[in-house]
Amino acid sequence: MAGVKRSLAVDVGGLRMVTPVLIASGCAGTGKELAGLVDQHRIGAIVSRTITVASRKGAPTPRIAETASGLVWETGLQNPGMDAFVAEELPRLARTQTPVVVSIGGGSLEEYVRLTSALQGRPEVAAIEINLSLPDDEMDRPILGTHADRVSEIAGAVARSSLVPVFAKIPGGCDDVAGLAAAAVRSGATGVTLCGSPPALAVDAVRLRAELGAVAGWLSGPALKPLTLRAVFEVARALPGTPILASGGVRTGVDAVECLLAGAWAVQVGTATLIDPAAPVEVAQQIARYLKSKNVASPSDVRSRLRVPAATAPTQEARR
Amino acid sequence: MAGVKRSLAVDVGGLRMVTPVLIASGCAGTGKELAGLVDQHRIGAIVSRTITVASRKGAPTPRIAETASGLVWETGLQNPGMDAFVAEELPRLARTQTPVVVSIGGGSLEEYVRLTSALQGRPEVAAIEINLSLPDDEMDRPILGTHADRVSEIAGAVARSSLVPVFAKIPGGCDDVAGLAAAAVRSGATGVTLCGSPPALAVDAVRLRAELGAVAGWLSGPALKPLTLRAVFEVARALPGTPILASGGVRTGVDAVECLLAGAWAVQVGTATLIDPAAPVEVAQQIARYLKSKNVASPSDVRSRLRVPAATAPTQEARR
Amino acid sequence: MRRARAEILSTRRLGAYTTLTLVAPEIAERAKPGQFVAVAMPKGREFILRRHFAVHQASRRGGWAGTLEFVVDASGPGTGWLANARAHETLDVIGPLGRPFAYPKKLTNCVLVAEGRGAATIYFLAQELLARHKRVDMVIGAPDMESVFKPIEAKRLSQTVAVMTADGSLGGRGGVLDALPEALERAKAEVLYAAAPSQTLRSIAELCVARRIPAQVAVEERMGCGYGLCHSCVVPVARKDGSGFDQLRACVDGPVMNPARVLWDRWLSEAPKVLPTPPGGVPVVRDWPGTGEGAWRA
Amino acid sequence: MRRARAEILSTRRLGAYTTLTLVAPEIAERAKPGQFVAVAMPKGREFILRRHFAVHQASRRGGWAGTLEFVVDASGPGTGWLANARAHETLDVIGPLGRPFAYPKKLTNCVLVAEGRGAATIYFLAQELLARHKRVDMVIGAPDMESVFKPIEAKRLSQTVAVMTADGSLGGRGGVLDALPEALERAKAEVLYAAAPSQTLRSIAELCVARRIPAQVAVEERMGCGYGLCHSCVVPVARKDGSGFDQLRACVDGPVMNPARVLWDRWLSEAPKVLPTPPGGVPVVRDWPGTGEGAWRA
Ligand SMILES: Cc1cc2nc3c(=O)[nH]c(=O)nc-3n(C[C@H](O)[C@H](O)[C@H](O)COP(=O)(O)OP(=O)(O)OC[C@H]3O[C@@H](n4cnc5c(N)ncnc54)[C@H](O)[C@@H]3O)c2cc1C
Ligand SMILES: Cc1cc2nc3c(=O)[nH]c(=O)nc-3n(C[C@H](O)[C@H](O)[C@H](O)COP(=O)(O)OP(=O)(O)OC[C@H]3O[C@@H](n4cnc5c(N)ncnc54)[C@H](O)[C@@H]3O)c2cc1C
Ligand SMILES: Cc1cc2nc3c(=O)[nH]c(=O)nc-3n(C[C@H](O)[C@H](O)[C@H](O)COP(=O)(O)O)c2cc1C
Ligand SMILES: Cc1cc2nc3c(=O)[nH]c(=O)nc-3n(C[C@H](O)[C@H](O)[C@H](O)COP(=O)(O)O)c2cc1C
Ligand code: FES
Ligand code: FES
Repeated sequence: MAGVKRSLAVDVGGLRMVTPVLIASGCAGTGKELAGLVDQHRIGAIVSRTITVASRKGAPTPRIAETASGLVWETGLQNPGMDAFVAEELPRLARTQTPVVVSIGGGSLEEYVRLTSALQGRPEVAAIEINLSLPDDEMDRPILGTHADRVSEIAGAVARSSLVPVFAKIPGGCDDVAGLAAAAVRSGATGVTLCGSPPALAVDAVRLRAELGAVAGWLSGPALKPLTLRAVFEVARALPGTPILASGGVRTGVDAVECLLAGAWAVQVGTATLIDPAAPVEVAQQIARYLKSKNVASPSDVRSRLRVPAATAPTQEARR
Repeated sequence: MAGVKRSLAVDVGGLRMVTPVLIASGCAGTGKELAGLVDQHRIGAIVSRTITVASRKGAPTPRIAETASGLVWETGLQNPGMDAFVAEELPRLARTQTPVVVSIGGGSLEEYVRLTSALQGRPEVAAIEINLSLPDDEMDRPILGTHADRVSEIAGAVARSSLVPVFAKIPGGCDDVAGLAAAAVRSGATGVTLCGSPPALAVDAVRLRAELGAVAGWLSGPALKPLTLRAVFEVARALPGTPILASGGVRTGVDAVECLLAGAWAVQVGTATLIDPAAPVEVAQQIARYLKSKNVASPSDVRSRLRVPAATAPTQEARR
Repeated sequence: MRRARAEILSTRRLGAYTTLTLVAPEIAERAKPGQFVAVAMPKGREFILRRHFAVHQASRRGGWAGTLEFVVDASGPGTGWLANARAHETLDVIGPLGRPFAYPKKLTNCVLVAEGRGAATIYFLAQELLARHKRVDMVIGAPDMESVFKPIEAKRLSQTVAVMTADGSLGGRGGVLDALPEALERAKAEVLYAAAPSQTLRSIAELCVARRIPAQVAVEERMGCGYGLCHSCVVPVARKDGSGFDQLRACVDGPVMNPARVLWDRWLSEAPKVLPTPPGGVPVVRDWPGTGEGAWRA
Repeated sequence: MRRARAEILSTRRLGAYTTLTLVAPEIAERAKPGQFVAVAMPKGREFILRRHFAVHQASRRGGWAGTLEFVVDASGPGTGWLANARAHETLDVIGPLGRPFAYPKKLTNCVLVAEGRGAATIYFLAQELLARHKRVDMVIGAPDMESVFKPIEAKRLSQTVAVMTADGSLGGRGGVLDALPEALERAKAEVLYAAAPSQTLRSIAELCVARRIPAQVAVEERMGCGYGLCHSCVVPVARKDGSGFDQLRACVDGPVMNPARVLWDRWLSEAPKVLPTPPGGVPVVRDWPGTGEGAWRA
């Protein structure tokens, strides 16, 4: 195997990337900020901040609070709305030469469909990621994507009207991740992003207040990695062959490899990019070094290669 | 208010404790280990490891793996079974003079009922905590307590046959914590513990193996605190007046106060006790200092006192 | 903007503060008053985000050429760690970041207001204003004598200085606002600059609006990155045309802002934080005389 | 068992290891060979659990009275931090923990086997055995010369020493198992003690069972606490009566164990880790001659 030809390139359900490392939604700026801080040709793809039909001012500040090895955030999805995004931000993002995955979010089926339409025929759009962590205006539920029926409905509608790959980003903190992922994929989504940030809260005891202007928020950062790995592992076992983008707590190449071993096809780097804008490239380099150390050719060669006992659900085994 | 008489004592739905700080299940040993490491009279209560009907050898080692500000664990609920527990471990735990909450776990309604019966008439039992994170043998689901109907059924049955307060420990990583808590309380549970450790996984990339002998495990430690606070906050708002024991990531008095502000009546300290056996007492002392700084008399005076905008679900607000 | 592994040349305790001098020629060369740097925390800590510090000194010439100085007010784990860093350790620093203070083209009399560690950025600005032949007067405030940053430096840089401490241990007793009106008179102020906690900035803004004094202030908001990636650090700023406001990122569109356009109530109100847009819409803020684009020079 | 804020008196690099000497009289007074201490990590780190170290030296008398020494083999964040700790810093230490080695009442000829840092605990044991007028012979192994801990000390403490390194850079080339049979002959071994990685211990156990040599070994398993609270550190140990096995906590029921009763396959098998109980049940392990309760003294 000395002459093995090694490449980091991956094809995740039609989303072709030079490395299996994306910048997660909301952590990549608006197209011009990363220039000079990182070599953008060596980033697999950039996921845009979540775009909504109408523009949003977003949440009041503070929008972030640090917690142990993590942060609680709530930007309130500040974004210029889909029309301004398509007119201004999308071309700017595309100019970086990194494939652009556009994250879309709405409160109703109709909004998701309108967002998808607005992106059709735009060559800059390499894929769509469906943010399902918004409140469900139609069903009056706090988080739309916690119900398989809604995931089906929305992922199905988006997939039907999209010509590019569609990834459903399953909300964090759901007990039935595999069921929600199945709902997305069976209704037409190309794959899933596992997972969004789970709902969280940070409190300022001195001032008897929530840390965030929006009160509640979402957890991100290294603290999350064990939850991400578990979600990826469960979905990869329940739905073999489903393209999975891991998101949550990936900071180093080792973290990324752990996700691949658990079943991911590629990883997203969010919080770590905020701390170290070169992280997405360094993570990819470290993956390359790992592949070399294991003498394999491609990230897909380690995918789902976690050695586990033959038996069934791990939880159950452990409890016998 | 200069002459305010301050006390840490709390009555959580009939569970009376000298401080609002318990040692969490699985982190307090078997009755003799804490002697000499901490003044046990100053611990609110000890929750026993989870007891099952039959004895369990537990999971293979390694049973823990460190993660960023947390750990993934799976002991497999090693325990001597209910009869040996009642005969040997319970009296030993009770001899410490700290109130004992017995954690029970089963795979079927019948097992929970048998466990409850085995504890009846034992004066050493100050309360029962229902561990709902076990696999459901009857419904063949990986985690019993993720379904409201099962929570109702089991919490109801335990509560009906128990003369002491009953707390349902809602599994971590559930999207509808408030719904599950409501199911427990409406069917008779005194209150809830929020939450159990969420399902997690730790991977050893070098050896292509799971870190734990049991493969999958559960996350604990400071990393969890923002999730715990959110769960407590949601349940306290949805079910005002419900006794809540916060569990997950409490390490300092400030963490504890944050939980109280979010709506908890008392807190459990698990991982932090493993690291610092005096933590439960120090946490209580720090709570006392906080109460003094705010010039209030009792932990219940800060309960749910987080200042929040009048409106509805915080997620929704933030997103407008 | 550059990223550097910068060696700490020296550290110095100065009253309540610690100053750190780094060898970071690429950043020092470019840094202007009002800009800041983002310093990475050491690996393995549970606090993970970069910390942000205004540039206090950036030496391009002389024996200190290539060095960069900033001032740490230790108030938490990140600043506490930095305040205890030692010479010869290296820091991962990104900078200079943000929009610097602009200098008036024509107006001459500048009053500079600093509270606490705000003085670090204000003294750097004063040097550059002096180099442009402006008149500089200062009002410096702090809770106590210990927290007045380099009062001698303030004297050296300005025509007149008013020092105010909350406990009266140095200068007058009170806050910068108590001394500001008189200072404005004395200096015949034409332009005001300020770096201070945001509640103080808000009061300064009101004064400037009332007196129609063009002003620039350096704001602080919690930052996730410091270079525009995350939209954490926004400040609501009124559009010039009255069509509403934008949530501008303090890290790329600030930290220096026109205080007359900042919607202070919306930004700083304690509770409820979730403000509805007022029925009348957002106030229309037009430029004051001398505050239009053309009046400033980078 | 005591908890102490212990000052680091000195640290010393010794080949691949760092030894730390602490001032911890209450712990030193009580510590016996085979026992360990649990050292808290500094606050604010993302690695949170205590780290565990065998006691290498506990001085009750003389100039070093009240000091405690342990040896750090830096292999990760926790040990890496400790290896770089400096004199005068303080550590939060709990100890002594666990069951120590017991000494044979009647038998005299002891062979002690150590691999790598296992030597730290074995030399402490050798001292105590010598004080009880036992004969001590040693087999010391390591990957390379750098990792042979204090070979001179081994010489000083024993009648004969066989040093083995995997690369042959010191002593014979090979592992401790390669030298052990001969050492047992030479010493006319009546008792064996060992501290080594668990795969080595397992092979030693097989040898001892085959030759019916009573033995005690110090095991290591990942620990959540170190004082019996969490049931993380269990080792499957056969009951004496053949009725099955128990998962005993290495921290309170160990780390010193009778290797003949450890179910090595169950404990160390790589995959699948979830072993069914064999249809024939667990092996019955009876005491060998000299290994019953009465044969040892604490
Ligand atoms: C543009 C800018 C310039 C600054 N210049 C200086 C300076 O010259 N000297 C100095 O000592 N400090 C300065 N600060 C504030 C400094 O960044 C914070 O004091 C520091 O981040 C606190 O970190 P901590 O871990 O010590 O405290 P903690 O309060 O524990 O920090 C927790 C979190 O809140 C954030 N945070 C806390 N206080 C502030 C604040 N005032 N502004 C923004 N974020 C905050 C931290 O970055 C961190 O993410 C500046 C901040 C900004 C935004
Ligand atoms: C009873 C006992 C005595 C020990 N004596 C010594 C000694 O004298 N000198 C010495 O250098 N080391 C000793 N060790 C091993 C030492 O505790 C580990 O090397 C250390 O905990 C590793 O921490 P880390 O952060 O450097 O590495 P990491 O590998 O990153 O540690 C990660 C986690 O795994 C645990 N861990 C890793 N290796 C081991 C191990 N071999 N045994 C138990 N837990 C482990 C750590 O405690 C931590 O929780 C002993 C362990 C035990 C249980
Ligand atoms: C400041 C910030 C803003 C974010 N904005 C979005 C967003 O607009 N849409 C979205 O789907 N996820 C958003 N996320 C979540 C990230 O995409 C990612 O899923 C999450 O942070 C976990 O990954 P990490 O640990 O790598 O950060 C945001 C995260 C952060 C920290
Ligand atoms: C080693 C270990 C063993 C545990 N065993 C149990 C158990 O038997 N039953 C249970 O309900 N929870 C168990 N837990 C979970 C704790 O009770 C607690 O809910 C969880 O660890 C989160 O709290 P913490 O962050 O304070 O540790 C265990 C946790 C750990 C770390
Ligand atoms: S701090 Fe990230 S955009 Fe300003
Ligand atoms: S390490 Fe906790 S019981 Fe042994």
